[in-house]
Amino acid sequence: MTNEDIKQYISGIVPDTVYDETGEWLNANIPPQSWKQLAQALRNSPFSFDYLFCLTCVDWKTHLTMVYHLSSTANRQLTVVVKAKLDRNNPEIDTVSDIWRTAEFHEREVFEMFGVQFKGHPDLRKLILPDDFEGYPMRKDFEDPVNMIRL
Amino acid sequence: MFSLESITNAVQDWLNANFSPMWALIIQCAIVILLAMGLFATLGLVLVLMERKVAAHMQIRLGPNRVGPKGMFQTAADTLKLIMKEGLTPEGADKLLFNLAPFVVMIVSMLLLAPLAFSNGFQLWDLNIGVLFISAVSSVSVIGILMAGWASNNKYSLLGAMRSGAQIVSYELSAGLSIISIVVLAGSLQISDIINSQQDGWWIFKGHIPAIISFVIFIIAVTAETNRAPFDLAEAESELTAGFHTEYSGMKFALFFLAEYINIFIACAIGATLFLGGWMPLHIGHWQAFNHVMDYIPGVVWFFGKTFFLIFVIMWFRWTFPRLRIDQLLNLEWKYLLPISLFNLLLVTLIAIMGWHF
Amino acid sequence: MYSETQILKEASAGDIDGGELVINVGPQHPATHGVLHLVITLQGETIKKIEPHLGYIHRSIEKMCESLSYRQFIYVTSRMDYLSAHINNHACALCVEKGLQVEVPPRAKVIRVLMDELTRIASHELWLGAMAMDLGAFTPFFYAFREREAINEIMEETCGARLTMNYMVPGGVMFDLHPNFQKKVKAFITQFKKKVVEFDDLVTNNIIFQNRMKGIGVLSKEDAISYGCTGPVARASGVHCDIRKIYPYEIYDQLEFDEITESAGDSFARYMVRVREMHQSAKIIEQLIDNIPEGDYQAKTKAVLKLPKGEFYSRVETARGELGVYIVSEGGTTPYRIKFRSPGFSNLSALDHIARGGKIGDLMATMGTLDLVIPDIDR
Amino acid sequence: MAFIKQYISEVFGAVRSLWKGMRTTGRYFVRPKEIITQQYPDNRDTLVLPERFRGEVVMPHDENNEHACTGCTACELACPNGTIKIITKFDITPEGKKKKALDTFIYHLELCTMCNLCIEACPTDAIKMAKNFEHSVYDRSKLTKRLNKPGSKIREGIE
Repeated sequence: MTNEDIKQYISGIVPDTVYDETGEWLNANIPPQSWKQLAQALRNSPFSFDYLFCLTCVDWKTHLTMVYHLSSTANRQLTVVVKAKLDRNNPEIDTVSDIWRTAEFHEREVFEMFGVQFKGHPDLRKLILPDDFEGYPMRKDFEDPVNMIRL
Repeated sequence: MFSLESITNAVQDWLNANFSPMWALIIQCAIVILLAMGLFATLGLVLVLMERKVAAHMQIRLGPNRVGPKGMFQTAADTLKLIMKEGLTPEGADKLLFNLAPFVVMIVSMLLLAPLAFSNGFQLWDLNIGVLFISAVSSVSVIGILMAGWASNNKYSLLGAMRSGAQIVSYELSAGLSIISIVVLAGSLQISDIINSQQDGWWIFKGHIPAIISFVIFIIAVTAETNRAPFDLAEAESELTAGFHTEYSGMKFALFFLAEYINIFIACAIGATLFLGGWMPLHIGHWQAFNHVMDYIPGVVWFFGKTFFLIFVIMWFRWTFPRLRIDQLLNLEWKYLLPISLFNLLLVTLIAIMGWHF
Repeated sequence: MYSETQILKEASAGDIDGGELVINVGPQHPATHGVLHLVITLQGETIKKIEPHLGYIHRSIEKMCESLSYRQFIYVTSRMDYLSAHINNHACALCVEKGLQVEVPPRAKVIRVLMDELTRIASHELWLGAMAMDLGAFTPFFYAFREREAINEIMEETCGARLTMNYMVPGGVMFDLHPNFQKKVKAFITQFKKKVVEFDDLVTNNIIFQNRMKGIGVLSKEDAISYGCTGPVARASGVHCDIRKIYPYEIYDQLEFDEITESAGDSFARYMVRVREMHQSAKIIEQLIDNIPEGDYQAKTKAVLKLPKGEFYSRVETARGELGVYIVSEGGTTPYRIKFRSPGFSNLSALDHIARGGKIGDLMATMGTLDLVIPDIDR
Repeated sequence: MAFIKQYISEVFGAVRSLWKGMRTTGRYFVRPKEIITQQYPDNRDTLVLPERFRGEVVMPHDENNEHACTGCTACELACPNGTIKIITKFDITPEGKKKKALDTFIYHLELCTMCNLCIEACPTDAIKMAKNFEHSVYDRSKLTKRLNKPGSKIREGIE
């Protein structure tokens, strides 16, 4: 099963996917609305992407990008990176914590650090930061005049 | 045979000769109280230091070695620190019970001192139901622990106290049964009678294997009753932080601490009295010469030697074993210790009736 | 939404209505080994629910790294999982090397692997002692620390520091090995093999210990994958996830060692995986210690490193599991975004699932065998 | 009967495993030679630290009160924590040219993590790590140190 197969499979579900193969792995840029559908399909696909080993978000100043690294425990060489571009002012994406349980904590972390709203998350509260914390510290424009040390 | 009885008799005679009988009694009481307090204080200091040194050597450490030669005054310094500390009472606590609890625990362990025979004739109160008295009074200490845990208004304390309650109530049984097996053999509840019955050999040797089994069960049961590791569920440092005495500080904490060590001492002293002959020197049947040589060692040395050996064994347990879980603790009692000790009691009774013991 | 302050208020009010008791384990608690805060709902002694509250040691290392150069950011990662500091540095160095396309000299590769395995033994030794202490046995802690001390001394001699060594630089290692290194490591391995038997007598075969561990905190294979558990935690459930085997880095593909897996998935299986892993690490060290190739210990790199534009991901097997380093570069001297996929974070997320229904005592056994290092979770 | 047999063998197995544990601790109890405690403040004289031990950044001066620092600020740039601050001045060389030289080398020990990156970065080996590890002082300001001694100057021939 090569990257071409995966591409074909993903395109079958989300037709307007843009691929990027310059990096180590196949990157699939999808619209955020179709993420849940694709995630469900990838998990149950013949590739069986059952292992979400990295879930993070990147702030590109103009928009946010959710990055999901998926792999399969049956075939470890199979890896796909799914990226979803989010609106920076109102970032919203469907949760995948019901598909991969590990996403529950990782999504909570992304929620408090980047302010991404995960629709359908069972327990979307702050995990690391105190409850009354304002702002999203991992965003590039975050300024904390008290605690941040400028070198 | 060297005995402390002559000293006590001399004191009593002198007091009776010089004072009216009532005053003599009062002065005697005062002396006894002073001696008891002195013993408690020294025991506390010595046992804590011993525990720390034993632990250190088992853990390839040196232990306290800064205060005084070989760290001898370490515990004294610690006591001083504890006295200086503020005894806090938490806000939501039941003030009366919270402050009363350490004293209840302490008083119970003091009461247990009464029937102990330190040497030939050197005994506070040789009452004819000595063993029964010990069993009865020692179970009162759980009330102090429950009080402390409940009054602290702390959930850790409450959990610790509840555990302690379940634990002590269960282990009373097998401790009692193993004591009874010696009572059956000796045919008396009186401490002095039990000691005298071991004149030609200690019960642990005379009573064959059943006596050894009941000795082992007794040691396990008293370890549990004194809340020592591996049965220290009431404290359970890594689970309940400090269990029932989480909220105690300063001298109130020190009283709990002291009571723990006094309880160990008393439990081991009872074990030494019942199974190892108390102050009775090592006698073997009819070897008159050997027995005579042994008699030169004073009874008080024998008594403390045996007691401290048992204390060492209990410390050895503590620094070797992991802690049991609460349900395993109760399983151990109800599924193993109690059936075994009941069966054992049957054997001991058989031995006693048939006169098979030496 | 149920806020944290609300829970704290309820937890301290002593409200035991309905038979449920909410207690705070941590942030200062003897068994959490650091500042982990768990809010536990109890029914009697039985655990109904566990809710972790993190962040007491959160330093936002990811954000810090965004302002540090590629040489500088490596040292910060020692402060994540401080027990396998060297392996963390390794992951970062690998990622930077991947971006720079630098070939690491063979001697440096061997040194890195040797140090990794020594660190792994040291980390597992500490875990062994600390876990025994969670269960109430104090003495194994000191025996474990004695072995660990020997490793720390070896590290100190070669790397110059004991815990946060910062021995790794992009392209190799910072110094050459100390002349005494081989002799000391051999002495340590001999000593280690002799003394590790003591733990069998004192801990592994102890009946109380086995009863406390067996059948406690069972994590099934499916759950282990779903929760993203890695390292000994997942391997105890039968997941083949040793990065050294499935994505070999450095020279792990040329070495002979077994991937330890167990099938039970309970605390005892996790315990056994770690104990057996120590032996495998010792085996790797024995294979390498006499075969360290001569040559450079550091590849020539530029003074100022610049990664090309792109994304780089590298992963290593730390003592706790899979550590992933994800660097997004914009072509500058500092990373644009860096993400550490820490093993502890994912392992912790499974705690609620596996500890439910157990007693408080079981929680300590479960938490102990998850081998949580709080700075690794918080980052 | 099999039940009783199993029960008894369970009890004996348990007792044996416990005895093995007690034997281990007991063995250490009677062998004080195995004690590993180091009596730290007392053994200061015999304490040997490895030569690579990283305790504190120092600037070695030779007998003429000369150091090797050119004031190039490579260490300042390499430091991840802003531990080092270098103040430079302009010396007039005998040829009458202006030359950048070190004025003050400020080292904040309280910020230093002993990562060795400054030593690696230094082109003239002017600074090195010392083995001193007893850093406690009563006043935090004492941790900010000036590494070049007063009146010191750069050694001849170092560019």
